[in-house]
Amino acid sequence: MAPVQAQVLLSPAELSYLHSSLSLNPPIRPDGRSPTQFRPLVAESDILPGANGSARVCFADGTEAIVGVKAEVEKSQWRPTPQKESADVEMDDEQEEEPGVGENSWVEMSIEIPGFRDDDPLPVFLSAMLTEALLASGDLKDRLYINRRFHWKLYVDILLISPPLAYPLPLLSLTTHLALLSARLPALKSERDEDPLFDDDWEASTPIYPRSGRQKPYSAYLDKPPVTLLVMAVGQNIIFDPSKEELAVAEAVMAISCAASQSQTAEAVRLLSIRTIDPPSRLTPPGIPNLLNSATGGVAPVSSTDAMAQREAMSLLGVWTPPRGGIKRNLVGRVLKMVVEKGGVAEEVLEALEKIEVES
Amino acid sequence: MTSAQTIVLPGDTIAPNALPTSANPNKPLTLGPGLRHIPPQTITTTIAGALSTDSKKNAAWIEYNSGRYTPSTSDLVIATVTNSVSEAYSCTLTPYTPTVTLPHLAFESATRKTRPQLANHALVYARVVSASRDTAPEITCIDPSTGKSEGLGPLKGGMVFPISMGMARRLLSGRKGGVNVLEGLSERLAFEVAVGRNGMLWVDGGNVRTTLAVGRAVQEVDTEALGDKGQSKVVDRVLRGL
Amino acid sequence: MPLDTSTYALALLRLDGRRWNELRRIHAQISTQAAADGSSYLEMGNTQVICTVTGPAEGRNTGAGRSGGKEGEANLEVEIGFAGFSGVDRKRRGKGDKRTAEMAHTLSTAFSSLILMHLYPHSTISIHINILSQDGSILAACINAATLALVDAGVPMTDYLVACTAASSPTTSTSAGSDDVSDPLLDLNAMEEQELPFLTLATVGGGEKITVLVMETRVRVERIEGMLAVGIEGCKRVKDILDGVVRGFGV
Amino acid sequence: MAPQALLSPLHQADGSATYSANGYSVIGAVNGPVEVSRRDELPEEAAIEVNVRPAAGVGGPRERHLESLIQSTLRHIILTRAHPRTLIQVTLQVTSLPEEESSVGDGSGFSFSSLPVLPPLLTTATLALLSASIPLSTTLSATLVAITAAGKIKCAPTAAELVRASAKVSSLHVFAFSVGRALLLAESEGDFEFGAWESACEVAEDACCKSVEGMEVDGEVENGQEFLRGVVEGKVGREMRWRTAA
Amino acid sequence: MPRAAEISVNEREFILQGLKENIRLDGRPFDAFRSLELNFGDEHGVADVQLGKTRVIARVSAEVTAPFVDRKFDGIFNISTEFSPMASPAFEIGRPTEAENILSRILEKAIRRSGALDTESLCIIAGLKCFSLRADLHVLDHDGGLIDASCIAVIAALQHFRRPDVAVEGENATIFSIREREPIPLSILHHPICVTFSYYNAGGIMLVDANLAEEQVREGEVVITMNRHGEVCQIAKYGGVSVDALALLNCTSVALEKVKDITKFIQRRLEEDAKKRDVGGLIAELSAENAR
Repeated sequence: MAPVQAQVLLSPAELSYLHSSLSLNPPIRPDGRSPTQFRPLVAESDILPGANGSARVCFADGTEAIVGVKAEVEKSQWRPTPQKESADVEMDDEQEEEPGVGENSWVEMSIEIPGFRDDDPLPVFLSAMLTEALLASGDLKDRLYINRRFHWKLYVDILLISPPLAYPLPLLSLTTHLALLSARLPALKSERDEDPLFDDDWEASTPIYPRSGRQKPYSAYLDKPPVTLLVMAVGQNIIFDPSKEELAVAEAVMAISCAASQSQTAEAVRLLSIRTIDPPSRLTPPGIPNLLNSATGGVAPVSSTDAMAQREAMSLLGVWTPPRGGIKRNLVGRVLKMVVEKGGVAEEVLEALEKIEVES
Repeated sequence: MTSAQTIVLPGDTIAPNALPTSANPNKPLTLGPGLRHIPPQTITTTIAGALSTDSKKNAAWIEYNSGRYTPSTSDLVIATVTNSVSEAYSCTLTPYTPTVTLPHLAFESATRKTRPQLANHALVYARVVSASRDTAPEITCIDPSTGKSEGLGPLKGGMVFPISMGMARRLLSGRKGGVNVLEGLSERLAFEVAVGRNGMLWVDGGNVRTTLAVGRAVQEVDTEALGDKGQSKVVDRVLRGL
Repeated sequence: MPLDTSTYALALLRLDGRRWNELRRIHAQISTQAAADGSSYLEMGNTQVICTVTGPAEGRNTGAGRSGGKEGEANLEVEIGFAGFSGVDRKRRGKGDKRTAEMAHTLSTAFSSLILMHLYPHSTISIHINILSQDGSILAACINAATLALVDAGVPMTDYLVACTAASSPTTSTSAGSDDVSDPLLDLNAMEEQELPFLTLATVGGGEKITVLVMETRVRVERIEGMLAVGIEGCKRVKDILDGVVRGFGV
Repeated sequence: MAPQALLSPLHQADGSATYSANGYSVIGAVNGPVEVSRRDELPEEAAIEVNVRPAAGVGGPRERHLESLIQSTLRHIILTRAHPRTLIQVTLQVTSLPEEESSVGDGSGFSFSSLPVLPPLLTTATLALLSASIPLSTTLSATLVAITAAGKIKCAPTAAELVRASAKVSSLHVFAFSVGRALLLAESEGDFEFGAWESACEVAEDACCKSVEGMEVDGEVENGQEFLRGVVEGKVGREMRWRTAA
Repeated sequence: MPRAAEISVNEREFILQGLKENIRLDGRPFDAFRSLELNFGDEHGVADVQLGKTRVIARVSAEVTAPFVDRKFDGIFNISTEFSPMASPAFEIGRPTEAENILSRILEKAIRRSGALDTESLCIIAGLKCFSLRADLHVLDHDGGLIDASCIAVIAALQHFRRPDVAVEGENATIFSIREREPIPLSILHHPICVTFSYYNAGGIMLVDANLAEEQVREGEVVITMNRHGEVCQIAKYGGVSVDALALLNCTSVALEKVKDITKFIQRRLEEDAKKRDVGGLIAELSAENAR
């Protein structure tokens, strides 16, 4: 289970109010957003002169992340070739060349969060989740293949500049997405298995995530990095991009990673991974019903287990009870549908992110 | 006081004839620092030093000069205030040791409103009230029997000079300590001193030069272990220097 | 590889086209992050740093406080991080890196004497700096960014602390070939730092008084005066630029 | 060369001593009783912390091993119950080694035994504790004994004697004794039989402790306890000079 | 953890008042070092420095290793400064304090980065074998001026050290033990010495070689490292009180004077030690012959 940061200081009464307003149909969110609406954000990409790709994103709540992508040439470990190459492969035609196969270790990700050590559970978990999605999303690692002796090693360094106020996953994922979109590799000048030699001209460099056209202005992307969205559920309502306060009353939280679909199938995006996240609401203090409060004329329970049992039995409206148990299967199904369907949330997000790149 | 010194090491057994023989058989033998009694009859040493006895008081102890000060009841000490908690000041006697407490009301005619306000790192001259193995030591700036300060209280101005614990004992034991350097200096200089058993000497001569001269003279007597003659020489030199 | 000074000799220009007393472009912003009490972003040429300030906030119980603020004064904590992608080669520096710790110590002692620390007893002010891109004058950039972020956070200070680097290069004047004659240079980039003896200095409010002076390369003592003079002049100009940023933000 | 010792050479520490013998020089410092961290606090007695620092490099497993041996030995001579919930910190810095041990690592893979340095460390620790006036139940003296393949017993051999090929040392032993001739520590390494160990122990006891019968003949090598006494007498005598100076 | 001892209000005020009246606690002039003592051990490369009550020992040792891949023609030289609780119970092993970090950085810059040691001369076979030299610094007594004392100790120990002689034949190197061949002194290019200046009274008063009490009440300090040829190797002023540029320049000229004196002192002590050793060496040689 993922560790969750940032306890919110809300009273049981506030939690209860928030929970009931989010349970309405349609839900009423504290900031007036619709269930699928994201908070506004400020983003820019390609901000660092020394990195292959970079991006900076600030969320409206003040959290800010910077991601730098750096590629370095590394010697590949020798691998036995699966088949003998014929001597006269036409070098000019890319389609004819046998595509190299990449390895997972060619992509390395690190996350720095202020106040956390590198081996604390939160950074480790987040980086595992983001790496997993990145490697699963397509043939990124294959594009790092230079020749049989060399490959690109891609370092994705994620810095959270602000304290982790809300669960930082969506912020980090979006920033990484933008940084990877802007990342470019210098053009290869050497041939085949020679020591690699690259074109100094940055204009000639190629984006890591290729587009159909070769010249500016680029047309559509052939492939895109994944995004990881945070979704929560309250009652029957599904709420996207929850704020810190909303997470405090979530009944279930899921991190869903998806990437743009390459083939023209019914769904706009491919689903890469789903992880449930322990909602912070479980740790919130329960409200005490009047019936159990001696100050309001009730009878105080004798033990804490007794108190819990009695509260459970009552389930009064307006008294906050921390949610327990898991997610219903059909709810998961609905969430997935909302994410991946054509014109669904994921597609919308991916399109929005692409625009940032174009504008910058 | 014994004329010839008996130097003992830990684990040495004190021969019965080396112990004081009291005229009064009812007066029990008092063992001071560095000696311990292993029943029934054995008395052994625990620290290295010179065996000293006092037959009048029927007491024996070990004179030693080095090591860290450990508080014991009725010692005079110079304490440094580290902070103020609800009812008392926390003070240190030596660095890196747990703090001792000095109640806010343990000053002459102190009430809640009139107690002295001591800044952090201020110095006070105080007496150890209790120092048991198992509780934090407590110090006071009044004589409990008279309620008067008897010279104790906050030390303003001046300077503290580190001295050895043996020197502190000598300074506090009057004639027996064999220190006359201060008297010598006082013939021509006016100054105040306070001696803390925790190895501190506070001197205030009204100006930097006098304070330093007095402090350094005592330090010299300490490090060189000077006798009467040596001390007179120091006094002469210091007075000529001013 | 000695620095190719031939271009400089001919056109009196440096490799990046600057004259000897020219600063690189300084671009700065304040209030870049809503979550921090104060924040800034600063570029000196291709060196980029981002700085956030939190506090004065309730202090952690002294404990192993870094600069262990004095009794009755605030405690200033400084943390500096080099981003993995900030250098030419991708490299991660651990938290225990001594050079980084030295920089953090420099900032903490320098700003401790400028901030009115006695106004905030039992409190902690913390400065977090992330170095995003390294191209020389890094310590200077950190100091300038921290000044801006502290101003943004409304932390009371006696004045700005502004910093820049100055170097001494072999002379270009043809008259003397002796070692004693040298030309100072202002605001070094990474390549110049590799080749020339240089120092980083910080002055209070762009005045004559030096708060920070760090030099790590061997140089003849006679050359120091020239470097200091150029550095102080440079700090004056940095002060004006930072002042402009702060005033511009208010508009 | 006869062993040499100096009490209280340092100013900052509560007690200190330097000791050199057989090519080893050690400087020891004792701080205590000082405040102890919660983690190490013992409710009824003082905690003892021993740090052994090698002449070159930072400490490794060898130093940790020596530390634990010394710590458990000192625990038995320090009256720890006199200062409960405090810390007595013993730091031992090796300052010089015999040439044989310190010479450049020649890659032969020969590693010098950790036993020969143990007696000087123990002696220095004892002297430093005396200097710090930490209450002790007894003093301690220690020595190294080597047994050759031929069964010859050599007390306090020098490093040169140990590495000399002709010596054929088959086992090394360190013994420490109290004033009351009680065995405080015995560490052995190598091949030996119990009989040989017993005689080695006897040789060591004679080297460490005052003979029971009274004074030895003049010219006899000074034993460990007498050495300690001499050092302490020198120091106390100096400090008490003022009494006789009058 | 044990808290560091803080100086009392009385002492602070007294010291500052004294400085205003031109008096230091130990009666020194403002620009004087405390008495400096330097002793060498029986072994080569051990220097024991006493600066007033501050005492540090530096010990240089060498071993043969492979050089770094990116520096094939250079030997390895490291300075290690690990404080032990010997000098102060506040020092904890394995947990470097800020003071320790700064000391280590300044020595690094003053000695290593300034190229005091010719590391190329430590190379035996390029890319294969070289001497790895380390200087271990042991702080025994801490009464201020640690940086200055440590620098003197390391520089003196480096000058005193002798490395084993080597003979190279192709790919094979023979390292001779001290008995086989007279060991060789290191090739030292210049002798950097640190001088610490402490500031008081808003920068108006400047002290050379402050002791611990003076360090505790100072408002700022600058460490200047120079060699006797008038080259500045390192300057470190990490904040503190602001000082006029001219005052800093003045420090460099005071430092140069001190550096010249100290360098000369080290030289004299080295010569005295060499003389002493020469006598010993002769006797040792004779006795060695007798042994055979």
